[in-house]
Amino acid sequence: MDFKFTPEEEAFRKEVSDFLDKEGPQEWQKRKVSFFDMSGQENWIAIHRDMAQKLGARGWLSLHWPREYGGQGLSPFYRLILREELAKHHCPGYHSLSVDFVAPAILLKGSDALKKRYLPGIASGKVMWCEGLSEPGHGSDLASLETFAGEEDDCFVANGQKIWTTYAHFADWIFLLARTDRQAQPNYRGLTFFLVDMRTPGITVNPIINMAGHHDFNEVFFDDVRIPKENIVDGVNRGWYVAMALLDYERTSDLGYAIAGTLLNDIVEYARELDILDAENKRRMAELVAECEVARLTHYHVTWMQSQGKVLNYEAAMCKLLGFESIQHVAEFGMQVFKHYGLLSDTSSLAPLYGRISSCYLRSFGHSMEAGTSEIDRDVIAQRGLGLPRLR
Amino acid sequence: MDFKFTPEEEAFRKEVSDFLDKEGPQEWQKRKVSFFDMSGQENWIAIHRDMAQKLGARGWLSLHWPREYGGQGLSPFYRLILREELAKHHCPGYHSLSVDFVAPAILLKGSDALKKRYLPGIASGKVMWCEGLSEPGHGSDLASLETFAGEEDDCFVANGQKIWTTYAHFADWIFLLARTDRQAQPNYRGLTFFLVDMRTPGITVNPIINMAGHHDFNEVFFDDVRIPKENIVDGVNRGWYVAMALLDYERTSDLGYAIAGTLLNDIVEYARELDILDAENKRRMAELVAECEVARLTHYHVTWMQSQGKVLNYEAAMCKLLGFESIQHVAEFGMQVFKHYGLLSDTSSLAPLYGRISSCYLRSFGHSMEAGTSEIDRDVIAQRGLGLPRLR
Amino acid sequence: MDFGLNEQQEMMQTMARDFLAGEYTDKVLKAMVKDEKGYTPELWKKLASMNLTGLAIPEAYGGVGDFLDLTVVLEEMGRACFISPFFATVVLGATSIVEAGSEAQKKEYLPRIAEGKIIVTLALTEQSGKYTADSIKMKAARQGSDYIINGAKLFVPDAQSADYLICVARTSESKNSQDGITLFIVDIKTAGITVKPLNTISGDKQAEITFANVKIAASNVLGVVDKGWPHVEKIIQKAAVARCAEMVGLAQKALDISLEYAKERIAFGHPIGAFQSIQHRCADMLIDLDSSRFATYQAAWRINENLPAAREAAIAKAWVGQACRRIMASAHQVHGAIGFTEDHILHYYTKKARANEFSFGDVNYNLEKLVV
Amino acid sequence: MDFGLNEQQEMMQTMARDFLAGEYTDKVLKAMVKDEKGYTPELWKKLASMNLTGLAIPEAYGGVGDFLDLTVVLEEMGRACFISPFFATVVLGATSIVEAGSEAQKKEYLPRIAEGKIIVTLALTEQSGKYTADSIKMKAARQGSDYIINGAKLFVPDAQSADYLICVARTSESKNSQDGITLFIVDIKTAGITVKPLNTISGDKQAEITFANVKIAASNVLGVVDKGWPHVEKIIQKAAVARCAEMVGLAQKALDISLEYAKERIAFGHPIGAFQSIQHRCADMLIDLDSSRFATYQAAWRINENLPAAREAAIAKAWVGQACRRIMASAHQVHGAIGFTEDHILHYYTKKARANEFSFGDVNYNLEKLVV
Repeated sequence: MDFKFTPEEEAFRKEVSDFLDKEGPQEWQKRKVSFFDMSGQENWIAIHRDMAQKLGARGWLSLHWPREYGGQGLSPFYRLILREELAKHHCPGYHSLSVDFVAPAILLKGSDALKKRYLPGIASGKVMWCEGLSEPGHGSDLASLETFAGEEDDCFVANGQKIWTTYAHFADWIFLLARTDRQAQPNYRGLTFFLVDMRTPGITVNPIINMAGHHDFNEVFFDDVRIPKENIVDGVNRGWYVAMALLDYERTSDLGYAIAGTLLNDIVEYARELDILDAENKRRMAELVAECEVARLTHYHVTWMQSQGKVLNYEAAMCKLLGFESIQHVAEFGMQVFKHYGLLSDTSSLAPLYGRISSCYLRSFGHSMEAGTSEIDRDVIAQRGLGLPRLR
Repeated sequence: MDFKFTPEEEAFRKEVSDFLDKEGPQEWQKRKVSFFDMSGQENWIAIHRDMAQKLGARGWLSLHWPREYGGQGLSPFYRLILREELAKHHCPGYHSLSVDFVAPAILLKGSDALKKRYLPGIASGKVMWCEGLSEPGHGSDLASLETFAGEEDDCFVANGQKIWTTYAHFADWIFLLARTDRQAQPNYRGLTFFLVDMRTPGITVNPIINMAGHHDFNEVFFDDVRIPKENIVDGVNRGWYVAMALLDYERTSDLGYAIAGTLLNDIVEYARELDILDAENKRRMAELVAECEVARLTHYHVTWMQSQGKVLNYEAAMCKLLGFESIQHVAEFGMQVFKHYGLLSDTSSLAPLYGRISSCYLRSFGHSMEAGTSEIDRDVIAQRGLGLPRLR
Repeated sequence: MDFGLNEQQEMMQTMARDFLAGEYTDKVLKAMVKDEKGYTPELWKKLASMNLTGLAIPEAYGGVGDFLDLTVVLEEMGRACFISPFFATVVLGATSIVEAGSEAQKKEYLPRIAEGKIIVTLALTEQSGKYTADSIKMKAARQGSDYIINGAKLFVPDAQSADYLICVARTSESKNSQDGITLFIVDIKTAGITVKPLNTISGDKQAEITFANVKIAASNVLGVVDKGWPHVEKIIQKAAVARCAEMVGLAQKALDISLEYAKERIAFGHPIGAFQSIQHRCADMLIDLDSSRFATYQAAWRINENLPAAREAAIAKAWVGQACRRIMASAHQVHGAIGFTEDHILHYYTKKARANEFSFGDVNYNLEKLVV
Repeated sequence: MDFGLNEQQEMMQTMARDFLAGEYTDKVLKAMVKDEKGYTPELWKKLASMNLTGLAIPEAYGGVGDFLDLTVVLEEMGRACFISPFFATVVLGATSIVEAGSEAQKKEYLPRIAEGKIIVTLALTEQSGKYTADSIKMKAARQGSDYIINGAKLFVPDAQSADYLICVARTSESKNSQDGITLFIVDIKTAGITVKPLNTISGDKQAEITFANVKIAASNVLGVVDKGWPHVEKIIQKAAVARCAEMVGLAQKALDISLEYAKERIAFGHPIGAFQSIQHRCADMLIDLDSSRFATYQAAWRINENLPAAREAAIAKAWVGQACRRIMASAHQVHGAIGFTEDHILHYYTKKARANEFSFGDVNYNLEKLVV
């Protein structure tokens, strides 16, 4: 048992922290921008891309990749430390869709050619990906998706529609899950993953604005989009196995507790300045301190398992639930502390913390849907983790 | 809209209150005995029987029965007022199994002969009933029960076992649901309700002690128990319809909010005397005041529906959930207020309120199982109340 | 005991419901949220033509119906997520004048409110955003037959469209902060008044109002000088219960659309409403909704009967606030991602419910009242 | 970062688990709950023979292992709902002596604890039942080379079977209630001491102890006179985390038997564990359990490393208290009526968990520590 970081890890943390103090967007630090809320900032895409390249240049986007593919072969705790510091410094640049979803997919299941071709772009922070999974009417029940890619000569030709495609409006590539066999039973055996250049003719992106008024999501339409066969990951009709292998990466990618903890600190600091914390606020604050702490430990536990090469079972789902719920609870706390002021939109000069209270609160409604709904997470914990039987 | 009682109802409340001040068990008022916890008191059965007869003698156990069967034809609010006052006065005697389950069953579905024979005993408080429904392995899924009553000459002969039979150890009669047709499809079409004298040869009663150390429940074994055919309610294989018609009576029989409210008052009064309520306790107290109030209003609403002859749908299940949960929350509050003292058992002289804190707390674990589990209640609200489809 | 609506209430309910269903479509709602003033004069005229702007104003001053009629109408307005100066004018403005005004003032203003000719609001909260007497810092100093008012009001509803403000100011200092408070009725065009709109997430129109040496004739005092606080308390109480009525309507709609979605959206071969986790969520929503409605009706009934209602109003506002928060969270969970988009109407309800939760006393404020 | 157990910890865990599974059957548990002293000398001897009574006592005094070894053993004791004076003796008694005792006192008492020859407990709480310095009212007055102790202690664990008490008393009055507190080690057979057992719902043995002019030699002071409170704080901290470890074990068992039941109990043609409401309940139990274990281990590790642990211990005790309460409620809900009976073992776990929640600081007490 050991609950401290190694001296090397601590040194890395200090290096990151010093770097971000200097190189992170100063305005964002002042405005205390939160990771899930960054799309509300002016020019955020440029700032995000710029920061990604700075991180990439230092090798921080490939810390735990094998050395042969440009990584540093470090334990996953380095990635965690990096993201903790990014959260603490209100800093963008960690494009988790590329780094924690597409990269592991290619590393785990891609051919050598794909690795050589696509990993460097991700590691450098220059190429940004989005993931094309959910479709209208096919969210939790992903295996029933309908976008179809039919074989034609040296290509597959994709037709259909994706939805909730985060950051598709500026992504360079899309990691596309499409049906390649309509007859397959069960239906998940007919799915394939494709790497698709977003500039390919036939792709159209429509924005979806969220309830915080920000643009994260998109609809992506595929109209006779031709995808070269070499861009298939892990073979035709193997898509579901890739997706399942990666789901846990996605669930543990974002450090909910770190985002929540930073927001909690910001709320408390400002509320103390204004001297508006009442007894009930203080008690709730203490509960949230405890909640963020156990969410942190749960994340450390998963990271430790990953560092030991242990196979995750239910742990990623639990980690995600605790982390994302802690953001929701802290955001709700912010509303309770600032009340009328918290209801002012981020365009109002009187809004506390430059509008972070209302926008983090509104954004937090999404946290029990993204990367799988909380219902699905609990199903997974019960069925996979505890061995309870399926009803169906 | 009208949220007050009529002058006649208020007069009745005063009459009841004055009567209970005088005739209620003084020792119980001092010890602040709670309805669900009365079986922890010495000689409680005798006191309960005695009080039942006092209530019966005043016609208070048949307030809203039709006049032709000895009732007073009053609105169901009279019954509610009676039970509110009984709760407030820590007073037993309202044997709800007889009054709110068996009596309505006979009134609604029984033959004229049965009404004449069995209702007077209930109205007088002299004859006490228990209900034989649940069986081992057949609780929520009651329709699958196995106790079998086979036809033989002028009798049905019952064999099998009931469980969780509240008060069977002193009940005079049992209202027994048994299978009379093993082939019926669906299975609930093969059930019949019988009125059975507990002195009939072949009936054995074994106590089940609950986690509060009290004796409410029993197992009841039937070994060739002969039941005259005239003791069938509403015909052979009609038992399920009787049960369904009565379930809502059972769900609205006990006034959870009144028991919770009385306990809350007792806790707060004593804690104030000791000056041990901290800020957190006070806030929780306020929340519980609000919770008991809305539970009360929900019960009033159901009672109003009954008074108007409206058919209940989901309302009884909701009413029960809110009422019983309010008891659980108040009992938990008692533990939080008295802490170490609350952990002393009711045999300890240092136990607050003569041990009511610990025993009400322990007893409260049963409240989400009795008269149907909370899960079933929520299923009913969702499916019957909101029209959501069944999965199966 | 009677939980039913009478004929008049049913009529008002139906009228308001039909009117809003016809006139206040989702498209109009979306436009009004973005609109600077949040209403159109045409709509206001229609409201007046149906006598809705006269609700709970005594008949002698051109009004119709009582506080219960107003309650059922507000519930319908909640169901439609109706953004307008109705609450400010009819609940806050008219109530203030009915509560505190002289016969002359009532005659002057109430008929015009009822006829839909003026929009009135209450300028109560200041920098603290609280509903306590000690948070009233705005000063009104006597000068001859006038008062000179200085200070600022914050979160004033619908000041953008108001013709008159009921302004709560301090006319004398005293140990007891409840003493020395006076109500004024102020023409918003009076020199020295500046209205600066605030942007809210809910699309509720609110403003910051600054008073710089604003001269108001003493004849514009509502009620007795220095003795205004009891009136304000009464107004807060009615406004809180009125907010509850709106919240019940908001929650009703959130449940309705959640059920609709749960019945039609398919996952794993079944409507999601067949899954027990969704079913139990919906059951809890209904429990919260029904109990909220009962608590609101009880408080509204007591106010209508002129019975003491402090406890019942506090219970209603505390309970409905928490219950509505749970209902909205569940509605989002049932809707999944679609309910998270700006296009879907759900978030308007969530935001309005949240604004109502804080309006005229939040959960803590009301729970504290219940600690006796 | 390492969440795994080392070999020694795994060995202690297995040994404790196997021993308790063999010796501490449900039948023994039920007997011990009713037993006056809550243990048998035979069992105690076996514990000692496995060196368990020497856990976390320095080797120099005959002990073995460290606080983390003790933590994993306590977790196993929780899993078995082990009623015994182990916690009193090894966690409270030995810790007090290790913390505050002189070399001579350590040599005198610790080896005897490790060998299982004496039972020791801590007489700390008084009438208020609180763990604050100002709640220590018991007086110890100097008289020559002795102290005369008067007063009463309440909720003293296992005083029924104890040979020695570590008694926390006030030796001088001072403005700061943390000054003037002194620890004594007291032979329970000393004249003037009366032990009156208390009946608890959990079967935990507790007693009220009254001291009437009890004469104790000054050589029985543990540590420095008047300066005992920092030691007490340290003991409370360790005891709180030790209680957490027990609770994790209690909760683990509650989940285990709930799952077993959910998989085997059939309703409507399916194991009830196939229903989503039961599944989500069980998932939440596992979340609460894992997170409780991590929080406990972290605090125990910091204590073991002699790092400041006040924050982590408070987080553990506050979180585990609430999480365990939720787990037990869910376990009952999964079990339905059967778990409500005295025959079933579940309620012993529920009651013990509840006792632990209040023991050495309840949820509120610990949350208050986190308000900085």
